[in-house]
Amino acid sequence: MNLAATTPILIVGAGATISLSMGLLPWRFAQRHGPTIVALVGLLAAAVMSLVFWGDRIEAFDGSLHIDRFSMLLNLIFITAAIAVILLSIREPGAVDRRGEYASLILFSTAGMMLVGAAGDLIVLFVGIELLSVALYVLAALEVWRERSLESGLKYLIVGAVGSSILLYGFALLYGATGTTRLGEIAEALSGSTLTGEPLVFGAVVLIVAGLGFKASAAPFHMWTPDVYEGAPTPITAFMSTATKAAALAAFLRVFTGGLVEIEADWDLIIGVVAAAAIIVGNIAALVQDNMKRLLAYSSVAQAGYLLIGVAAGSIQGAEATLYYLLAYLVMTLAAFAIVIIREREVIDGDTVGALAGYARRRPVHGAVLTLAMLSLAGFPPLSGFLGKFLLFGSAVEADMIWLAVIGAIGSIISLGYYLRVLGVAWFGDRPQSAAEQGLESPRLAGLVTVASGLAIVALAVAASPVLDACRSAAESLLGA
Amino acid sequence: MPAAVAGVGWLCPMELNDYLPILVFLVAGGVIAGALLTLGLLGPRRPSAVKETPYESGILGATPVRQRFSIDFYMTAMLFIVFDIELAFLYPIAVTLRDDGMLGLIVLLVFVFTVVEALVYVWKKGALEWR
Amino acid sequence: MSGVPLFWYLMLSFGLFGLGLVGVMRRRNPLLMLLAVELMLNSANIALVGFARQWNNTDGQIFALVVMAVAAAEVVIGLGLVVAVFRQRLALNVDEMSSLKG
Amino acid sequence: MEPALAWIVLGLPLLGAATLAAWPSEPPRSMTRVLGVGPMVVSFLLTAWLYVQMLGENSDDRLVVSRVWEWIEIGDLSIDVALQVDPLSVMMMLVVTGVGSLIFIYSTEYMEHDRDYRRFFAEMGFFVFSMLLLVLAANFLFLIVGWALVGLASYLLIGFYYEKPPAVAAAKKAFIINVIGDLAMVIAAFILVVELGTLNYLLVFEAAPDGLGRGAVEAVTILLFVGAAAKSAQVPLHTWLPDAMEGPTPVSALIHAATMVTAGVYLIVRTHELYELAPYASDLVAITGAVTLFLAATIATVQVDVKRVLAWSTISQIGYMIMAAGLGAYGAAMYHLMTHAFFKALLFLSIGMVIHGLAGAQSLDRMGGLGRHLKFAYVATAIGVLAISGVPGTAGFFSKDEILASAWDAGDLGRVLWLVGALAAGITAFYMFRLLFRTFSGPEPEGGYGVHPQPSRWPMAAPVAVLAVLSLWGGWIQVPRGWTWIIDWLEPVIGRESIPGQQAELVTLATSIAVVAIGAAAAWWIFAVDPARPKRLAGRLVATRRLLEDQFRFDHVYDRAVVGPTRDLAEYLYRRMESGFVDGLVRGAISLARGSAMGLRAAQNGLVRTYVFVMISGVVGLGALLAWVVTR
Repeated sequence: MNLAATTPILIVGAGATISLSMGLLPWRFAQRHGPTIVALVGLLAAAVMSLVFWGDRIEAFDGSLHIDRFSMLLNLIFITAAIAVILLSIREPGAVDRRGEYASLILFSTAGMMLVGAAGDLIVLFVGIELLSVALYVLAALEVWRERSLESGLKYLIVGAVGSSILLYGFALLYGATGTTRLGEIAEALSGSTLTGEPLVFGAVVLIVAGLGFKASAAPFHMWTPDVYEGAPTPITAFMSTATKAAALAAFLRVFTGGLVEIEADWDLIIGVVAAAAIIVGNIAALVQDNMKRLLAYSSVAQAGYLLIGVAAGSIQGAEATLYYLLAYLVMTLAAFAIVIIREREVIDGDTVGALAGYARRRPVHGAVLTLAMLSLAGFPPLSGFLGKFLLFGSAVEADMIWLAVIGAIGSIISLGYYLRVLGVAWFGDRPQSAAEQGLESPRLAGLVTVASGLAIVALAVAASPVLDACRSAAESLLGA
Repeated sequence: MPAAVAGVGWLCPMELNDYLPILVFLVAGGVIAGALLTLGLLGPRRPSAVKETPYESGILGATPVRQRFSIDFYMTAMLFIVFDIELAFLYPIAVTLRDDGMLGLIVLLVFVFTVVEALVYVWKKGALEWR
Repeated sequence: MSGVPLFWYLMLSFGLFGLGLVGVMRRRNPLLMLLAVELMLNSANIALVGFARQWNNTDGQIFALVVMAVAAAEVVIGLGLVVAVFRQRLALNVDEMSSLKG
Repeated sequence: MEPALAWIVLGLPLLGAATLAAWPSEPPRSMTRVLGVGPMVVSFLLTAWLYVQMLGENSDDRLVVSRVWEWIEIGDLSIDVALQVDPLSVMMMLVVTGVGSLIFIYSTEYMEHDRDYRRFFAEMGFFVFSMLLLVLAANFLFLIVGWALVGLASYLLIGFYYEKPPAVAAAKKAFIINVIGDLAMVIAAFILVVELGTLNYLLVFEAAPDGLGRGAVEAVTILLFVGAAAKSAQVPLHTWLPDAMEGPTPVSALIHAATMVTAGVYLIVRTHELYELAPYASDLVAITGAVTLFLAATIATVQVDVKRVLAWSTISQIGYMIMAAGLGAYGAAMYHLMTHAFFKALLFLSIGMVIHGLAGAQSLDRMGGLGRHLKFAYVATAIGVLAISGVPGTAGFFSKDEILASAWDAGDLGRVLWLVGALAAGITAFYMFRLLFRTFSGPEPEGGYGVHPQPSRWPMAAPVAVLAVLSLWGGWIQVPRGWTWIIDWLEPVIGRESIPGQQAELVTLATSIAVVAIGAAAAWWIFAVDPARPKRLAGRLVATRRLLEDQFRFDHVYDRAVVGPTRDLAEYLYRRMESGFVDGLVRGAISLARGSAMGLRAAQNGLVRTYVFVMISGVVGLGALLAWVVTR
């Protein structure tokens, strides 16, 4: 057992408690800036430690934590998202006067995600998922004076708790079938068996797919997504759609590609169907949305579908493609949300598509980043979104699921309908003179996040080879390499 | 270890090793859920002002039936639940503390520290004051 | 093996799960909905404990203990939100909280 | 030979465009001109140098793959960032940078009064970069990248006048149809990866004869052709090109006439090794080309907007190239691609001088008699019309006849297609001369031009003059029975192509001269001899058609009276095929998607219990599905 390898998680957890206490200190500076600084320093330190421990698997706490390349790669994804979100929320009304709570909730959520990424045990996995969710329930409702924020939090809580119960029941059945909660032992116990004559495993597979599908907001378990995304403070929405999605996919990969790999032939189809449903429902529903946050919510449903293709393929190659696409998805979504956040500061109806009218012409750099993000989300070559989809569809073809690749391709065409609409409005639209300006100072750090995300979209495509190498070795470590 | 998995006979009191259990699950769950869902729909629903009034032996109620609890009541209750259940974890730790050695003690201290910090937070925020 | 067979634990657990599910769908008061969700989580606990006895190991029991803490955290968050709703003088009716849709 | 030159040629336009785009404010016009035109001209000169260097090499050494780094490595599949420099790509580079330079020079004047001067040159530079990437790519993935990027550039430039809703709609339509093509190509690439494990051109072509099954090779080639048809506006994916005329005229000249739309032809020639293994796909290509060239030619006869006439004629001319490529006459296809780039760019630019002179008017009804005011444009357009009609001695004459002669020699199917092509050549002559006469001869339109027609200055006139010379004499680089420079040049890529037999050439020569003469004469008789004749012919139908009351329909009605059955067919095709079938299909798909979206929207009613219910239904549904999987 090597406790040192768990330092990234411990650092983030410690950062969460420290920044909570910082908010209580009597000095004004410590109250206002302390929590943010502590959070950022903690996250950076955790990122450094993740890179330091990049290497072979270390099993901590009797094998309930698997510190391997997979968990380290995901740590980087979560940490990047958390840092970006903290930078994006510097002037967020929900965070003012409660910096401590805000930063510590984000860090707690991040720690939960890191637990999910490193989970070698169903209990750890469940605790991680709940830790990240419970923190997010609060964050979604953080602007308690705003009815919609409350509604968003309460809805997320109730529907989320149902989702958690379904997932938990699935875990219980899996434990009942195999007698262990360790993923490695589950894999051993299931080797050579099929679902025939095993009702417990059967039920477990269905319920776990549904429960994790809920967290990843894949159809038909996605319906909370647009409502919660719209009502929550926008930086939190950005966090949910990037980091939570990554955590859910990590859980999928840990449980299915890692633990249940022996019965892959039995579950690949239902995950494929969930993926297809998410692609179709998300892309179609997004067509008629006028609110950017809702539009991006439905788009994230569709993206969850693409990501699940790699899980459905049930292979190392599929896991590699999913990991690469998670990276690409992270930066393109952050770019899109950063621009929404900037607009929200500037105008009153900032989260609508109409608020972007002509914006790209006035701020060409942001316009270029928005263009990169939208085209990349739509899978336009040669951006990283295209490369990721290419690999995902390729893994589906390789796994004899050509139909899934075709549905993904059709979904991409449909998605152009709304991504292009956003771009059309941003470049070609004109904002009516009467439109109300809010006139708040636009956050500089949000601009920084925007530009950095834009560069990352390009960089991930240009430097695809080393990134893919990292993804491949992370995917291989899922199966114990 | 496949034998352990293959032997699901114990799952079912009868020697039916097939899909019967899942079928029974589904039927039982379906019947309960279906009954509760449909029963409410069967009867006619005609709410009226008279029906909505609380029944107090035929006399009109003098005070509102629903008394509102103070918010502080909920606060205290919530805090109690959380700390109560957190501390329940101390029991299993206590059982194995001797075997776990130094590491167990450290883990225990970390746990207690976290709980105490939460308590300090709650205290500082004034949630323990009863107004 | 003595005592009640596992089958009946599972039946109880499953029944409670269904009950909780129906409760979530039928109730409009968020407090009662949270109660129903608690029922669902604890039905899983019964299953876990039942399985733990069957396999004669403690994994399931530990799991159940953890779930209890998690459930408490969830319900407290729920109560906190309800208090917040209450302070905003909004109706405690989930159906009326449907301004986010479409 | 120095393949690094190709990288510089590729990079310069992008560098220019990026500099323009990154310029913090609107730069001075002179600076924009330098940054826009400069890189283009230098690229052209470097390409010419590359060409000269290549001439000095043995024909075996003319193919070089210049690899920089490995982009992706997944298992056995490795994709490089690499350019393939060979006679085919150099020929395309010459056309793109050569014609491109001329059009860029022209644009400095044409776009002078536009407020988005900088954006225009930045986007055009980006287009040229994408197009060069397309023709220089050494593997299918980079081909797709270039393919998609030219689509993006085309989208941006069609929507250049974003204040006009039709322009934005046209841009979107073009982009979506092109993406359908892109996806077909992506799927083709998947098949190649799965079957052959590589996307590298040379390796694919080497492995294809043994590695690809009959079905696979047909599937790949048909999917590639879907991509080609979308880009090159072949039936039924052609509807976007006429709408694309909403863009500025230089854009139409460069992208929607000379270069991008001919990328489909390039693709088929580039992958001809695959098409040679796929007889059915090749026949499909040839037939599609023939159908397109005929359909588009007939529809062109009833168009009133000058740029739309040219757009339909572009579709028709690309139909010839596609037909030639489908019949295996790759050299003839590339030859026509080149001459077409000359004369179609010439036509767009000279008609652009008219539009510029009339301050933006594009309708034939507002033209007529302009030859007196715009002599230079008149002469230039006349040369273009002669060339596209295939009047002997001009560029179009040699290349079109070579396509037809190759068709004559290509078996039974070839003979049928020859007939279609020859007939359409007559129609081409008719509608092009109609365009010429209605624009430049005859009386002024009723109510005048609205503005005084302004002749153009040298930056517009000079490129037009160069293109006019090329259209007149550029065809002499390959003369039947004389010399075969194009075929010789392309030999390292497409192999030794057989030249058409004597009989084929004589028959074709006689027929094409005859049909062109008839078509031109008919146009002359109707539109030039007696200015009142079109109206008189139309007048006969007054009693039967109330359409005459509608000024816009004038044109349609007399046209119908004149050519009779052909005309009816054109009308029929235009009405049914255009607005009815193809657009109907697109509209149907869109309304289906919108309808489902509204349905989903209604289901999302904001109630928690609905969401939970749907989730539980999902669980039950998954359970049923899994039960089916397990018991299957």
